[in-house]
Amino acid sequence: MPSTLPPYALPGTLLGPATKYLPGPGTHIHESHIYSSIAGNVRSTTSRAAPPPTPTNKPPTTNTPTTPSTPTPANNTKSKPLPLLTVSRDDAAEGQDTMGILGVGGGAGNPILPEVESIVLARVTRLGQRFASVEILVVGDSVCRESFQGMIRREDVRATEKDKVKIEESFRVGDLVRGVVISLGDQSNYYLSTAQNELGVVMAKSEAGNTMYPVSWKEFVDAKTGARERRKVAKPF
Amino acid sequence: MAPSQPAHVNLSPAELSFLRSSLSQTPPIRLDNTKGPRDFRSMIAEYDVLPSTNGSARIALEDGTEALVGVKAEVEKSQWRPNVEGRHTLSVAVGVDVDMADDDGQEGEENKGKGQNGWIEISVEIPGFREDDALPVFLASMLTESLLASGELKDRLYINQRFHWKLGIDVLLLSPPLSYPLALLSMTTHLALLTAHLPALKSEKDEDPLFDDDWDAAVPLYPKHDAQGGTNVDKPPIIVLAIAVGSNIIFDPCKEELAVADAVLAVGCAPSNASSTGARIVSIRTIDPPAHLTPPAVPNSMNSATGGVAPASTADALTQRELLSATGVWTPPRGGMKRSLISQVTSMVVGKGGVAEEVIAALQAIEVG
Amino acid sequence: MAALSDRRRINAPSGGTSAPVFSKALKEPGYLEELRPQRIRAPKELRKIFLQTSIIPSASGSAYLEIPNAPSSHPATLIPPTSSLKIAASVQGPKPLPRSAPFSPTLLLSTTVKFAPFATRHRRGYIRDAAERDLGVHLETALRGVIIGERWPKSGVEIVVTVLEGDEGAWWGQEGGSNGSGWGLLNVLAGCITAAGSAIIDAGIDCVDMVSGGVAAFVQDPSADGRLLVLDPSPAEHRDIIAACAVGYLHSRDEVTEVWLRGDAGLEAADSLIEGAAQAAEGSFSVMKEVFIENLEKNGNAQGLEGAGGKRKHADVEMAG
Amino acid sequence: MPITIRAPNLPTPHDALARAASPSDSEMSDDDLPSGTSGTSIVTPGETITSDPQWMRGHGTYIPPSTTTIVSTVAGHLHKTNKLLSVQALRARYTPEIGDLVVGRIVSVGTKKWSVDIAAPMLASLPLSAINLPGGILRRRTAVDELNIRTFFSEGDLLVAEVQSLHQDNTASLHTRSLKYGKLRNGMFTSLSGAGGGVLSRRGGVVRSKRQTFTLNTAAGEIDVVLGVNGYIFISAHATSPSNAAATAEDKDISITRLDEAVSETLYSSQNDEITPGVLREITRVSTLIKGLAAAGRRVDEDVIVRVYEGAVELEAEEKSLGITDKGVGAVGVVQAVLERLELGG
Repeated sequence: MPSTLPPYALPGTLLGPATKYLPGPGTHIHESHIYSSIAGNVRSTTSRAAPPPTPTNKPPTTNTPTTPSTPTPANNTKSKPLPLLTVSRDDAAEGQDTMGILGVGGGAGNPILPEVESIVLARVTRLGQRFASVEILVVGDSVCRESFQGMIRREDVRATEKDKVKIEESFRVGDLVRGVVISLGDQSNYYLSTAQNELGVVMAKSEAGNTMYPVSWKEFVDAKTGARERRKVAKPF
Repeated sequence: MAPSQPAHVNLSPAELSFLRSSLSQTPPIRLDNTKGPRDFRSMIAEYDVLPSTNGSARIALEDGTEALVGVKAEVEKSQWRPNVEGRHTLSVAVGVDVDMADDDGQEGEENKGKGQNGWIEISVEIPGFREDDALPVFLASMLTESLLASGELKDRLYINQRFHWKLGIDVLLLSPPLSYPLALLSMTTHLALLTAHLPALKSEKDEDPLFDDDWDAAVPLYPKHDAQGGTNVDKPPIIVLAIAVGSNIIFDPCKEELAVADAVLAVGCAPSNASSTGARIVSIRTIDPPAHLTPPAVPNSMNSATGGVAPASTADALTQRELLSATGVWTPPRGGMKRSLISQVTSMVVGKGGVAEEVIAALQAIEVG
Repeated sequence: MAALSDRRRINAPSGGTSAPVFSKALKEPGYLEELRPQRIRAPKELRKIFLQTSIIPSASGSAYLEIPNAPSSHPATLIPPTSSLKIAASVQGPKPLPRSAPFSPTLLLSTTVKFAPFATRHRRGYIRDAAERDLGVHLETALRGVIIGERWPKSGVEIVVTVLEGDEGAWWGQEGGSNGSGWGLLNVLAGCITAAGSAIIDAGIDCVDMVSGGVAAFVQDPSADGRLLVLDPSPAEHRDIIAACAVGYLHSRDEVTEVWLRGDAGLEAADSLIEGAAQAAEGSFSVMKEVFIENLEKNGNAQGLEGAGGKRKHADVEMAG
Repeated sequence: MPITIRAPNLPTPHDALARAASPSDSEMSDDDLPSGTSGTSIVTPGETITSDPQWMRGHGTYIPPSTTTIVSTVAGHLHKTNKLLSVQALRARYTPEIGDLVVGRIVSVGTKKWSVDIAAPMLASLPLSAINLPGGILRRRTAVDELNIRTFFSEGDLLVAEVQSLHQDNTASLHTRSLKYGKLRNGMFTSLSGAGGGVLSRRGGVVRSKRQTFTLNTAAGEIDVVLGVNGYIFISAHATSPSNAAATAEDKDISITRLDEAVSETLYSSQNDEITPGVLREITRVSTLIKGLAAAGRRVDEDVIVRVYEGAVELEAEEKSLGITDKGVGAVGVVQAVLERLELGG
């Protein structure tokens, strides 16, 4: 294996020994060598500076010294961080250009799945006593090809006075909600939370069907009729 | 593996890891520790169980899987097809017949009739599956192609220019498939075909066929002796299932053993034409190992419930998981099978004194005994 | 399958239309034989392969594969001597599983292989028949081994392969028709593997390697007495195929995820068949590789400014085993 | 010989019934056998057990309206407790009872509970509130635990639990709030009932007894056996006791909760410890023997397992010294050989 990395890789391209690099997204280890697992450009980043590997990369070793099974290569990283290898598709880097709702240029963009702490935009589809069902339409900056099922539990609507929250006073079907994924959940639901100031309903229509604007942290006002409706309002930017 | 439903592995990661480590010992420790890697699970077999068929067999495995096969032969009018010379000859199937160097229809073929693939029909029925589900279709096509490739069976179905036997082989699994049923079904089919008889023909040439109604005079579908009086080695094919775990090769896996296999191979073989020992391969198919669908174990270091720290992002989780080298953590296998491993399996199956020979001999012994 | 006829559409006559028999063929006994195509490629030479990715905008990944037919040696007849192979594969997803589906820790794969009704000389029905289902199972096995499914929990991916034109099993003029013993299905499978393998890479799904398909066969050697190993056999060009094998081959790991061998192969023959099929797959692999590298280079230079049209690419690679 | 094919054995009804019935026979004296049982204690559905009104009907029986006859509703052994007549089916699914120690497998994960297969006609439920949560002292569950429910148990995981309560419809509710219950690992699972019961296992099962979990001493090391009352059995490498684990762990701060922490760290682990090949072999041997016992129609309890295991080890050693390498006799063969020897020996 040459010591220099190839500029791009295809699935199965050998990138380097696992002792010299850390495997990142788009790579995998086979017989202690790192291989690419998608077709794209190869990047090597030292883990502290790079945005994709968050600083929490290390804690498993520092927080739990008693854990016996921590893989040895991870221990090495404490002394000398190994560069993290990632293979990513080009067009994913440009993001919005190619990731349209219509999916311009078939195959463009990395398929996205919501993960914990992703900020998502979702539409409310159903209200229950204890939860609101939503469909996740946007994850981070990317529009999903297909919506994901999500759920906001009553206790995750607000940060304070959780006991007094009523689902029907926080959301209505059709509202657009900004939330954060707190758990990948069971079966098919992702769990969302709106228990932060900047999270909550960002767009809503009144019962009359008109657009509304937020007036307080818990109320929207119909622009035409002036009627007030209760919501968990997201702090406008 | 072909079907997603029965392949669904419902074992915990800890069990999978345990099974894997026992099966990768040398010699492998099988689930039934009295058995070696080449041993088949014990079974109960009988034949001639259905009086209204030309041949039938039943085999039950010790885990409760049971198969029943009935072979029924019916006389059918052959299709007529105008030949280029305007003469009527039987239409000829093209393909596997090695011995016929010239089959373009110019030569007279009255002496030896040639069979068509369509004369043999296999249907597989498995409880809980529709007839057109992936598993029955896959099993039926594997059984069919082994049977067609393995010899002159279809030629023996020729009666005269106007009539032929149509062989219907109906394979019934009597219990839900507790383990991958391919080997069981093929052994039952083998036994049923081996013991199947066709009524003796009394009419001559192209007359309407007339048969001897004495069942004792019936001729076996697979004759023991050929025309010269020598022993006929043509026998129905059998299919052997083998799995690879690491570098170990294990035959006739049970459900749990199948669940941790790196690769699964079905090898169809028939006794070799040349000698009375050994066998020849008539088909090979890979089967998707169900382990590909198993959940990877969460190592203690990544599980918040065991004192570890859950990774903050999926990118992070990926890195940690890839670096995971700790044994005892189940990771589903990836990739395929080395070619050297395949050839090792095939030579173990068809080599002299190989598994195929022993299985065929054992099934033969039932009929004799 | 005949019982499961499609009631929703107006179907063609059930009898089917067979290839026309021209009077010349009836009058001159030798004439028909003259039309029989002969293999002019070397035994280890593959047919040309055309591959293109990202052809279906609405899919997350797609590929089109074509193996054109040999130039007709007899321009006198209307009937093409051999068949060609044209396959379109598309990948939908990974997408969330339907609500009713139980939890799945890995990516669920569903593969559908369908012949277009006009894909073969004899028209095929709309409903998938046993051969198509069987091909779907084979293809799934080939792909399951390369995909790293654990990276996509709770999601599914649909791979739809449409065979626009399928390799037939035997020469059309042969008695028994062009279906033969279904040797063409092996070629179709190899094509499906290459096309679907390219489509999943195009979709950006994590794979351990690139999977490509290849076929090898033992044919009756017309010149010498015995068997001859040929790569990428076009069934119409061979009078007697003894055994054939299709594999799904992983180039850099040197592994096979799928083997489909049929016919009377001895012991050594089985090994050399798999070996040969892997060699043929190596040929498809080099085409795949070139296509993807060209895509990557183009993207790298032009920064993805061009539309779907700009991504078109063309790889006619002459293969010599 | 890699393949053993046997001819189907014709059922020998009399012999089989007599043997199977023998344990319950002893408690029933011949003189007050109710009429209609024709000498054996096996009854079939619809069979009149007695028309004497002095008897009371129990499980598996029924009194047709406006009569006093007691009729059996299942095929099985007749049991008599004082004046109560009940019929225990020969072959039936497990019916959970409060206090039973069961081995179960997670079928699905809900928001606040798991559904567990315990071989009963209906799935049992294990509420999140009925498990020991990690982090030391028995603490209240929080919203975070609910989100992390899958980190405790997920689909396919095996666990040992106790039946805590039964609902109206006979579904069981389990709990694992004791250190002897919880997730199972380091071993293998064997089922004596349910779908696995085939041609070879028509009878047999786990006996309800005082001790359902025990440790078996083998040459290679200790092996834990958990006999679930429901016929699910788990055999694993012996877990080093929590105190040992804590002692070996290099923990600097010695606190009262230390022991609990050490326990909780492995409580929900789905990662196996290092197991030596010897132990692996012995675990599979025990599991094979248990299957063989069930197939031979024996009831399984601690005493039988220990005796058969020791007999099998002895048998193997003897065969080895005699140079017999008789592989492939199968589970039943070994068990039968061992049982014969045991019976001969006394």
